[in-house]
Amino acid sequence: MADKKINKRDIAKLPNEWCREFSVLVPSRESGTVAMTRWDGKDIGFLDWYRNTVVPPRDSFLPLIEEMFSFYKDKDGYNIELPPPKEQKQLIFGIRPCDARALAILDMTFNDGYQDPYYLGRRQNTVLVGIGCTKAYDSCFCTSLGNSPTDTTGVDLMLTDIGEDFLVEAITDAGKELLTTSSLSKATEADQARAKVSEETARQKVTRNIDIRDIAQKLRASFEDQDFWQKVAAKCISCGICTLLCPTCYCFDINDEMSKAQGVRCRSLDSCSFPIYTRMPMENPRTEKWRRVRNKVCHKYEFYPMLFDAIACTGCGRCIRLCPVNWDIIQIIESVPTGA
Amino acid sequence: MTVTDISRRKKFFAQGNAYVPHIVVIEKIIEETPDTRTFHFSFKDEKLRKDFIFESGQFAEYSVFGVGEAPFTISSSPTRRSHLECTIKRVGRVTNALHRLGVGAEIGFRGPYGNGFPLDYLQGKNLVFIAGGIGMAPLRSLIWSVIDNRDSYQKIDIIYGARSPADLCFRYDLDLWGRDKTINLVTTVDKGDEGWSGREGFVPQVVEQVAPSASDAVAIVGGPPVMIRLTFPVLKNLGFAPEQMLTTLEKRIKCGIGKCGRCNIGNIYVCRDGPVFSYAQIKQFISSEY
Amino acid sequence: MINSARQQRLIDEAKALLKQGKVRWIIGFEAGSLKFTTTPLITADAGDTSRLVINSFIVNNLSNFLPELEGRIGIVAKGCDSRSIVSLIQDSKVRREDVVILAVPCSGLIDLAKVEQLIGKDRDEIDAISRKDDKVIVTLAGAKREFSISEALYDNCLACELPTPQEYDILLGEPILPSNEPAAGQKKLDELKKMSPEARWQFWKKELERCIRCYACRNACPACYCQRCFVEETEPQWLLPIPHWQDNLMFQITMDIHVAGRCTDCGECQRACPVNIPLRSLTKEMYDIVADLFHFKAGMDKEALPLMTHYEQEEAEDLIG
Amino acid sequence: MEQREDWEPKIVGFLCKWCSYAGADLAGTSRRKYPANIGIIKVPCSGRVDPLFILKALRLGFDGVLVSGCHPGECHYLTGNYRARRKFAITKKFLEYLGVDPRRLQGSWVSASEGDKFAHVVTEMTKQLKEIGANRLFADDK
Repeated sequence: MADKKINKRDIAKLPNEWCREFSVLVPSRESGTVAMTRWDGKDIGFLDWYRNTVVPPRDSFLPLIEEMFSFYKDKDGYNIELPPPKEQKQLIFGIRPCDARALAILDMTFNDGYQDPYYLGRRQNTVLVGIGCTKAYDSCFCTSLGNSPTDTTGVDLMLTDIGEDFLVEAITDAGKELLTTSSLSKATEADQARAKVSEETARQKVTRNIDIRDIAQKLRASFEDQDFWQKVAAKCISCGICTLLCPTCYCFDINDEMSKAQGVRCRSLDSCSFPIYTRMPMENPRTEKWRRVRNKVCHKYEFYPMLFDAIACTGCGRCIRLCPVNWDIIQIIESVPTGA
Repeated sequence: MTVTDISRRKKFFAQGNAYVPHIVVIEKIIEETPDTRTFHFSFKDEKLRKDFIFESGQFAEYSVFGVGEAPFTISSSPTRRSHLECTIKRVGRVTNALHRLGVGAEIGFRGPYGNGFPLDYLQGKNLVFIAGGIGMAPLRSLIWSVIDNRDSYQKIDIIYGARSPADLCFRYDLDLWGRDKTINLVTTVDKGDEGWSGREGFVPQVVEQVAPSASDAVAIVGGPPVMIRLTFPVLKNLGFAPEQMLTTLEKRIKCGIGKCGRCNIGNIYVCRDGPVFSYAQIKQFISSEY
Repeated sequence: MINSARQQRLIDEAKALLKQGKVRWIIGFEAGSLKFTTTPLITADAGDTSRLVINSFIVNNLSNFLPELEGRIGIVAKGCDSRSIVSLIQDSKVRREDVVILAVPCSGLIDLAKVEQLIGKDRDEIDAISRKDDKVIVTLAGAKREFSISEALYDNCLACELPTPQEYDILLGEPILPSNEPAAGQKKLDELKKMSPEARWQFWKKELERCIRCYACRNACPACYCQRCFVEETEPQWLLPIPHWQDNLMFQITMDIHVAGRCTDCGECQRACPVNIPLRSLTKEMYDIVADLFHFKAGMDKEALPLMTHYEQEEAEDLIG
Repeated sequence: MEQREDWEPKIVGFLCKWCSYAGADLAGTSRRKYPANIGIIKVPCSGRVDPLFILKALRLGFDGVLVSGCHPGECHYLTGNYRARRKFAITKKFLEYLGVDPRRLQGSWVSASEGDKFAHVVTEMTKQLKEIGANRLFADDK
């Protein structure tokens, strides 16, 4: 193992180095909420306060609003123009393991069958530098899903807090290429050991757990249990927070926007919590909120595993933390009848 | 079950991008009913006009630029390739905009999407087509395709109903099928008028009366969800096994390619796993999600 | 004022209501799954009522759930919630005889975002938060820190005009008078009013740029009860379902106008917002405009006619030429 | 953004069909001159004007919105204009708070016989809008 380490004092040197080649995104509170925004070359203070973003880093790949193509009409009829490809490569510094894993889960959908050029284009154009968690929110439950606060799934380079330094691990070749700055020194065996301790300490801080054994089967058996679903949906207010801010939610809508002679076809995130999500002019199969709640839960814990053999949840806890009525997916999953 | 393997499906991307439509030109418009029109159209691109192929039952996304996209099945037959057809009822924003268009207008077309009817499975069988209203559109594509390969199939029954005589689509086809000795065509309306001398009654009831034999047969059902829901039990009583009942489902589909999420019934995505399903595939969910 | 005593009384009353069949549902609060949170408890089971709580974190305006339940409902209501209930009754969304109001005199709720700001730590790291008279006491790593209520309560609580419900069936605890901090609750609006019109518009533009159009503000609002909202109309399409700031702002302005005369300044919209848009600075201004022009305050007077179905011959005359 | 010399404001007028709409008609037939800056939308009553219409007009880039109905006491439906006044008043005040110039939203009572008044209202409003300039509230560039 040729892992490196870097002193915390020198940490700004990393993005400084990287921003020559990449557009570097770091967590910031600039916009009034916590989101990944472009690094200004100065403030690296997020390390002091940052736990996770409100807006998941998914937004850098499947943004809230995205221009798919523009169209205009001339004497020969309609013409369609794709947006120019992004030249500059992107680097996300500080992505959390739960969110990096979420991207690996999204890849399954966007890679499958018909490839999605927008999402995949950004994925290929982006390098992920993860920072392992040292603290957890009381809504975090990543460890229940086979994840961990220092898990490296999906990242190219991983930083783990080992006291005065960060242990710097290259996970992929793209990650290796980032290890150019002279501020890095060779990590010792003691550092590796410290990283292990750090991981274990972080794990202990994740206090919430769910038992996901046989969850898909249980959900299948309970699909028609209307009483159960009505009960768990009772306090839901059908807003879009838990879906629009979920790192593994990807549903979108497609709409045309006109300005004078030119139009733009846009895609924007959508939410299965909204009644109009499935509304057709004559029918709507999910007008009642318990049906929507059921679909949301089952999609993550039953349908997605059936399709891709992966639970579409990484335990980031945003849906619990940000919910206006404290609707808690952990409690729902725990209370699914065994179906026996 | 895992995701349907769609690697062998024909894909016709514009500019290499699954979301970019081809431009097609409307060549003819047929007024089917007061609120339903059939559009005949062809690709603007000469080469694509020759190369484009699809299967009965497949659908496409049609765009009116500046208004939006909506999915409709291709209602013409793959065996008749002079142009494409789709039949559209005016019900919402995009369909209203489509109905405002005239001959010569350009619209966007992405497709074909979905699975189409399983011809291999249907060949050599007795076919019972059961349709209501505009639900005939996807079936009509298959019916013509079957007629054009008549020797490959056995008996053909067509039971078609609409709310009123004025709501019957494809009357020019019904004329031809009615005269075809190898086809048993039964039309019905919920409520007749003075000029109507045919049957009256809802489609599921008429199916019960006609009582097609289940032996070596496949029933293909198309129509509004409530008709589909009520027809399956009738067929079941007639001895049709779940695998012998096919239908094509309609959902709110946006992307058409299994990404945008909204057309799911359980773990099934109508846009890529369907829209053609056997009752066996969907019976778990159909009572509560469709 | 002793929470545990009135909490027990609430539990007893709620249990009795369900057991005697006087109500079909109880809507109240139970402890939430996170620190310093509560969550709505909506139940038809008398056994569940033992989980009911009353504390300084019972934030939700539960009247939001009234229109969607069938049968008679026993509902826990703070002053602002009771005003929403009255307003819903006036709008014929709920019938008075279908609700049993379990009134909770409320001395204000603790704004966790403010507390986090005050101590510079996330709520997860706080050991305890308690309320003693006009002080809020925060325990962090064993050490206690005291803050005045004007620092630590929600702005709308500081401006509260009705801490004790007027309209109720069962009163839990002694009535409380309004606090004397309305100015503190008005601070953010005053700051905005000092800005130039252009700067104000730019302010709202910037704030609404991060709106994700989750509609939590609308869905958390008991005054927003339309079955089908204008944002969901497609013919005509008033605004696109794409969260551009222009449409976000247009949505927000229109919503505020639509709930004028029904908004009780309960603060739920702002609390629900996941991206911290200061929505109360919009709704409170509308509340003040309505009070100023028409001397109308939603839910304060149960005999009053709804704002938009009524008029006086002489009012707001100088606004139209 | 620089204002072009020959720039003309665009106004949407929501006019009650029982009074102001006829008033506008009268202004036209009696050849009373008023600026061609207004596009008229006929409404069954000024009470029909949802503030949403006003917002939508501003969102679409119209420079001003005029709501005009029957004089107090003369509503065809007895009370529609009084209710319109409440909606109008809160909308105007609220938009002002948000930073919208109050002159962009104007209301008037114009009867079917007041062609002159209608012409005056439009002339005056056009003049005021020229002073405050184009509506760039929802423009993307600022």
